[in-house]
Amino acid sequence: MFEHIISSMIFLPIIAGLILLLTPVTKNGARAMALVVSVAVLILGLKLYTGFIGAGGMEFVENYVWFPSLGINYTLGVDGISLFILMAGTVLFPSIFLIFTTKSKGYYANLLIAQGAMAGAVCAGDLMLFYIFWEVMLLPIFFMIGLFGGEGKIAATLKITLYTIAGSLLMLAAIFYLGVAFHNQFGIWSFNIVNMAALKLHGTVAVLAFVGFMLAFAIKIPLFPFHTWLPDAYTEGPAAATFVLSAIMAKIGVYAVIRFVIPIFGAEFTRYALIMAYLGVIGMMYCGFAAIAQKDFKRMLAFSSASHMGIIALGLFCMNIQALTGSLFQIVAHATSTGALFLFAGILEERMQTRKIADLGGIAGRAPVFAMFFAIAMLASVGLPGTSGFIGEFLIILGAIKYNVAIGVLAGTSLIIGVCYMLWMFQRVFFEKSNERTEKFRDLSAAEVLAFLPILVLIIVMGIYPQPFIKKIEPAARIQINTILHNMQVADANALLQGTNLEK
Amino acid sequence: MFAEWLYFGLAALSVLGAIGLILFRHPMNGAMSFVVTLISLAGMYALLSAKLMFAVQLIVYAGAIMSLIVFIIMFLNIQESDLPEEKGRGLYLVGGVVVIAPIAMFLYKIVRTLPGGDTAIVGNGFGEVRNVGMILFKSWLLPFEIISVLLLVALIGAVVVAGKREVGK
Amino acid sequence: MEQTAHFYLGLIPLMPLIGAVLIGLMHVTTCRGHRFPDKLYAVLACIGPVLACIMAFQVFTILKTLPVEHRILVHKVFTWFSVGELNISMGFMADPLSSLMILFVTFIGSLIHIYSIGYMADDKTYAKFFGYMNLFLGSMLILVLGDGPVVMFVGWEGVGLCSYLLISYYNEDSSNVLAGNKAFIVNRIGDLGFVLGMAFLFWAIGAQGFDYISLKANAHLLPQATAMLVCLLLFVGATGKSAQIPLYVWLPDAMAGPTPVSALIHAATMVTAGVYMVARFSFLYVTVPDAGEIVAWIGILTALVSAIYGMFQDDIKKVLAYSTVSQLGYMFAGVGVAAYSAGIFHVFTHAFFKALLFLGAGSVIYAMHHEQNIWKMGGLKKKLPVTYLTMLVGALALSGCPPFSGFFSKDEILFSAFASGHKAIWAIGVLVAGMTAYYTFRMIFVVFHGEPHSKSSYDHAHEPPPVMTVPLVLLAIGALLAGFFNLPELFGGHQMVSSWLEPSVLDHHAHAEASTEWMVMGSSVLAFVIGFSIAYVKFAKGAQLPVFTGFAKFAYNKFYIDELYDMLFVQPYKSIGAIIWKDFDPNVTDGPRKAISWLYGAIGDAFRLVQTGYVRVYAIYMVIGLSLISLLISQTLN
Amino acid sequence: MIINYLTLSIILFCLGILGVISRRNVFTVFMSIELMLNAANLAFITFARLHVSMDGHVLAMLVIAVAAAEAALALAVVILLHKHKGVLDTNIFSLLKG
Repeated sequence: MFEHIISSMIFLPIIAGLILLLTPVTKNGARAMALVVSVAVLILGLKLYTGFIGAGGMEFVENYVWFPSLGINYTLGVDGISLFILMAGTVLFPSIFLIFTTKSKGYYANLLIAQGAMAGAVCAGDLMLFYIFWEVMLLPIFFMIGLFGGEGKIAATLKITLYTIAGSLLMLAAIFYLGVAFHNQFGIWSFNIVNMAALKLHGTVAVLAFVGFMLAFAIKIPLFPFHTWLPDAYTEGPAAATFVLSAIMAKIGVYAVIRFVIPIFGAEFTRYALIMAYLGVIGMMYCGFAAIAQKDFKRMLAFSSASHMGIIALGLFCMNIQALTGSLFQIVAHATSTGALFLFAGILEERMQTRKIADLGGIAGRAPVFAMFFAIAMLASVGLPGTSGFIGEFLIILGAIKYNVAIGVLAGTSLIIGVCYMLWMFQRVFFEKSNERTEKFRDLSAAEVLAFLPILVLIIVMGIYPQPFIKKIEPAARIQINTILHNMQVADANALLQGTNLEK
Repeated sequence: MFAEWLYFGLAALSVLGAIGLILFRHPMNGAMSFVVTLISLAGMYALLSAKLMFAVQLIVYAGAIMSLIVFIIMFLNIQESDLPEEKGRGLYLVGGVVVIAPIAMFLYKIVRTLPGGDTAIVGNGFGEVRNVGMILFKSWLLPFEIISVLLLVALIGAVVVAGKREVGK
Repeated sequence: MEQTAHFYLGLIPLMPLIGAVLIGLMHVTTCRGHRFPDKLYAVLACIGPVLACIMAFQVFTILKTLPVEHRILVHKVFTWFSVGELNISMGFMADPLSSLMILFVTFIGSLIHIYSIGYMADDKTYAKFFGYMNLFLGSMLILVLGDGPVVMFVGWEGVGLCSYLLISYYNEDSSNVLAGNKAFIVNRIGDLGFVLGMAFLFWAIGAQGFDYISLKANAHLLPQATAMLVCLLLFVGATGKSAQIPLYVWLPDAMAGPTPVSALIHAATMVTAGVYMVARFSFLYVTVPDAGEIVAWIGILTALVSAIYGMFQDDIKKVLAYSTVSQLGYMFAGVGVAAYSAGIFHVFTHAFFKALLFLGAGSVIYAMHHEQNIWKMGGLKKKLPVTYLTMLVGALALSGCPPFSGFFSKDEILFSAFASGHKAIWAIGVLVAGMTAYYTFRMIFVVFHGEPHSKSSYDHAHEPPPVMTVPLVLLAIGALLAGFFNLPELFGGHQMVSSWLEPSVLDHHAHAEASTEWMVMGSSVLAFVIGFSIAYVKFAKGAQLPVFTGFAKFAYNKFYIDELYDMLFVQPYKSIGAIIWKDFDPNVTDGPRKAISWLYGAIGDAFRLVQTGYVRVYAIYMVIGLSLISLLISQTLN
Repeated sequence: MIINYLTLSIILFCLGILGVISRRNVFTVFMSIELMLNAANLAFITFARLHVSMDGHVLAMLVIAVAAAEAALALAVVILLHKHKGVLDTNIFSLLKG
C-alpha cells in the first residue's frame, strides 16, 4: 500500500464512492463510511507529507505502461506544487462529512469520487491521465449541483458543465496536437509531462495550442471574463459542492497552469503573461466590485472567491519567485479560508433557510462561537497579518510591483476592496439587531467545532509560522521560474539576432 | 443466343412490373404487377445457374410472401375511399427521378468497371440444393441460426402487434 | 544582562497576547453555560499589560547601561518567511526610540485596563472587551518592537482590526458598526500605501535585508525619486493610522466605542503609530526634505482644520477626538521639519494628558449615565471633585499652559519649525494653540462650571470608584511632570528625551538665539492666554446651547467632508458594483455565452422546419443526400 | 453478360426508391421495399455467378428470410393501422415532428 501511496489516495475514495452508489446503504452508513475513508486518506496524506523531501523534483513516482502503442502511461508523482493542493483537499474533506449530517447517500458518494478524481488530477504526470481525471472530477460536481442544488440548479448545472466542457475539449485538442508534435520531433509517442518540456513549438499552431490549454484553465480558475458560470454554480450548488469547487477545484486550474503551461509553452507564456496578469487583476477588481452589490451572502462569497482567484492567477504571471511562491501559498491559504467561509455559509443557509443578507442580523449575539469562527475565516480572506491570507497576498503584491508597477498598484487595492464588502456583509449578518428568524439560530455543535478547528488552526499557524510550508514550495517554484527566465533569455537573444540581421 | 433474348424479355417484364407497382393507385393492382417482376426475376436466377434460388424465389417469394400480402389486401377489403389522396404523385415521381438519376448513374459507373464475365450455365451441381446446403450449414451456420431467431421474434411480434383485441372499442 | 533583555523582547508583546488568547478561549468555551466571575477576567486582563510594563522598564534600564552607540538589541525569534531575496524574520528590536515608546504604551495601557475594570463593570460581555483590549495592546507592542517594516505591518493591521472590533463593540446599533467599518476601511486605504511603500523599498534596497538596521545602512543607495515615492507612500499609511488629512474622518466616529477604548486608541496605541513610523523611517525622510515638507504641511493643516471642528462640537468625546487629531497634526509638523525627537516627545506627553482627559471624560459619562452631550451637563465641579481637578490638569497640559507637559513638547515643535525656517507653519501652529486653549476650556467650563442643565442626572451624579480615580490621579501626575523630562537648556534642563533618542532618529538640530527662543515661547503663551480668556468670558458663568449659523454651522457639520466622501467614494463604489452586477455582467461579460446559446436556439428552430414528422420526407432527405454524394463521387470516376 | 444483370438490378433498386419516396400508400411503399430487396438479391446472385461461388446464394436466401419476417411484422402493423385509423396513409405517422 505504501509504495502506491498516491494511487491509494486516488482510488480509495473513488472505489468507496462507487460502492456507496451501487449498494443500498443508509445515509448514516454512507456518511460513516465516507468519514472513515476520508480520514484514512488523511492519514495516507500525512504520511506522504512527512515523507516528502522537497528538493524540487517529483517524488513518490509511480509509472506503469498503459497504452504502449500511443505512449500513454499511468504516471503519478508529487512535487512542491502539487503537494499542497493535494494536502488541502485531504485535510479539508473529513470536515465536510463531519458537518453535513443530513444529506443523502449520493451526496457523500459524489463527494468521495470528487476527492479521488481531484487527487488524481493533481498528481497525474501524463497529459492523457491528467485529462481523464480532469473530466472525471467535474462529474460528481455536475450531479451534486443538479441533484442537491437550490432553485436555479438546472441552469447552473448546465452553465458550469458547458463552460468547463468547452474549455476542456479545446485542451484535449491541444493535447492531441502536442502528442503528434512530439511524435514528429522525436519519433516516439509520449504524453509524459517531463518529456513534453523538451518539445520545441513554433508558430501559430503553438499559440493555438497554448490558447487551448489556457482557456481550459482560465475557465476553471476562473479568470475574467470567463467567470460568469461561477456565481450561479456557487450559489445554487449545495454547500459541499461549492466548497469543493472553490477550495480545491479552482486551485487545480492554477496548478495546471504552473504544471503544464509554463514548462511546455514557455515562450508563449512569457509573451502573453502581461495580458494574463491584467486579466487577473481586472478580475480581482471586477468581482470585488460585483460582490458589494450582492444581496445573497453565498453569491457574495462566490464573487469574493473569484476576486481572490484573480489575485492568485496574477501571481502566476508575474514571473518572479516571490509572486509565484505567494500564489502557491495563497492557494492553500485561500482553500482554507474560503473553504471555511462556504461551509459556514452552508450552515447558515441550512439553519436559516434563506440566503438573503437582509433576512439576517444579530447572529453574533446568538452564536458567539460561530461568529468568532466566521470572523477568523473572514479576516484570513481579507489578508490580515497573522492569518494565512496575508503572506500570499503580500508576496503576490510584492512580486507584481516588480513585474509591472501599474499591475502592482491595482493588485494592492485588493486590500481595500476585499475589506469593504466583507465587513459590510459581516455587519448585516452578524451584528445589528436580531430578528425572529435569527433568534432561533443554534450555535455550532461540538462535532462542528471539531470539524472547523483544524481549518482554523491551519489558518492561524500558516499566518504565524509559514516558513515550513514555504520551504517545501519554494524549490519547485524556483524550477519553474528558472524555466521562465531561460525562455526570456532565449527570446531576448532571438530578438537581438533578428535585430542584427535587419541591420545587415 | 437464346439466353440473351430470354434475358431481355425477362428484364423488360420485370421493369414493367416494377413500374406498374409504382404507378397503380390500388395496391391490389400493384401487387399483381409486382408478382410479374418476382416471377421474371426467378427466370433471371435460372439464367444465372442459381437453381435452388430459382425454386425458392418462385415458391417463397412469389408464392408465400406475395400471397400473404394479397391476402391481407383482400382481407382489409380496401375501398377506393380508404386509399390516401395522392394529389402531387406525378410531381413526386418526376422529382424522384431527378433525384435518383445521379444515384443510378453512380452505381452504373461502378458496375461498368467490373470485369465482364459470361453467363453460360455452370454444371457440377452449382447452385443445387446439396451444394448450397453444404455451404449454408457449414460456413454460414451462425447467421442461419440468427435468422431463425429473427423469424421467431417476427412471428411473436406479429402476433402481439396484430392480436390486440381490446383496441377499437 | 543583554540575554535577559532579549528574553524580554520576545515576551513583551506576547504577554498581552497570551492574555487575549486565554480570555478569548475562556469566554468562548463558557459563553453558553456557567460563566467565570468577572473578577477573574479583570485580573487576567491586567496581568499581561502590567507584566509587559515591568519588562519594558527592565529593557529600558538595560538599554541605558549600554554605551550610546550600542543601544540596540535585536531578538530574532524565528524566520517568518523567506522567498528568494526576501527574508523576513519575526524579530523584535529595542533601541532608544522603541524602548521609550513601549515604556509609556505599556504604562498607560495598564492604567487604562485598570480603569476599565470599573468602567465596564456592568457590561454583559466583560470578557470579550478585555480580550480585545489585550489584543489591541499586544498588536501595538508588535508594531513598536518589530525589527522591520513587515513585522511592524503585523501590528499595524492588528491595531486596525482591534479598533474595528472595539469601536463596533456595541454591535446591536448599526451606526456603531458602521463607525467600526469606517475605521477599518479607512485604515486599510492607508495600509495600501504602506504595503506599496514597502514593496518599492524592498525592490530598491531590500535584498540585503529587510529590517531597519540593514535598511538604514543601505539608505544611501536609494535613488532620490524612489526615496520620495517610498516616503510619500509610507506617509499615506501614516495618515490612515494617525488620522491626518485626508484620512482623518474615521477618528471622530471611533467615539462609538466604550470610553476606555477611545483612551487607548488616542493615547497609548494606534494613532501615534503613524508618528512613530515616520520617526522610525527618519533615515529615509532626511534624504528627501521635500517629503518632510509635505508631511509638515499636511500635519499643520490637519491641526488647523480639526481645531476648527473642535470649537463647535457638543459631544464631550468628539471635542477630545478632534483635539487628538489636532495634536497629531502638531506631531507630524514636528517630524516633518525633521524634529523627530520633538515629535516623539509630544507623543509621549500627549499620551499622558490625552489618556487622562479621556478617562476623565469617561468618569463624567459614567457619572451622568452615558450622557455625552456637554450642554446637558454643567456644574459638575462639586459632584466630581477628583475628576474635575485631574481633568483640569489634563486641559492645561493640552492647551499648552506652562509648566504642564504639553507646553514643553508643543513649544519644542513650534520652535523647531520656526528655527528651520518654516515660519508659516509656526504661525499656524501658534494660531492652533490659541484655538486649542479655547475649545478645551470651553469644554471644561461647560461641563464643570455654571449651573446644571439637567437637574435629575446632576443629582444622581457621583464620583466613580477608586479603581477609576486612582489611574486618573496617576495620569494627572504624569501630565504635570512629563514635560520636565525634556526640559530645554533655556530652563537649565538637559533635553533628556532628545538626547536619549539621538541614536535612533536623525534629528535636524535647529539652533537659534536665546532671544528667538523666548519670542517663540512667549507667543505660544500669549496664544494660550487669549484662547483661555475668550473661553472664560463666554462660558465660565454658564452658557446655553448655541445656535450655529454661517461659518459656524459649516464647521459644526465638519465642512460636510463626510458627505463629500460619501458622494465621491462610497456611493460610486456601490453603484459601480450594482452596474457590474445588474448590467455589465449579465450583458457584456456573459454576452458571448448568451450569443452562442441564442445561436444554437436559432439553428435548432431552423431545423425544426425540416422535421415534418413524415417518414417519407425523411426518406427523401436521405435520398437527396445520397444523390448529392453520388454526384460528388461520380466526378472522380470516369 | 454479367453487366446487364447488374444494370437491371440498379434499375429495379432505383424504382424501389422511387416507390418509397413518391407514394403514400402503405402497401405500395412496403412492396417497393420488397422490390429493393429483390434488386439486391439479383445483385447477389449475379456476383455469385461471376465468382462461381455459392455464398451469394446463401446471402440471397437469408435476405428472403428477412423479407419474410419483415412482411409478417409490417402487415401486422398495417392491419393495426387500418383498424385504428381506417386509412392506409404513411403520413399518419408523424410523431417525429420537431
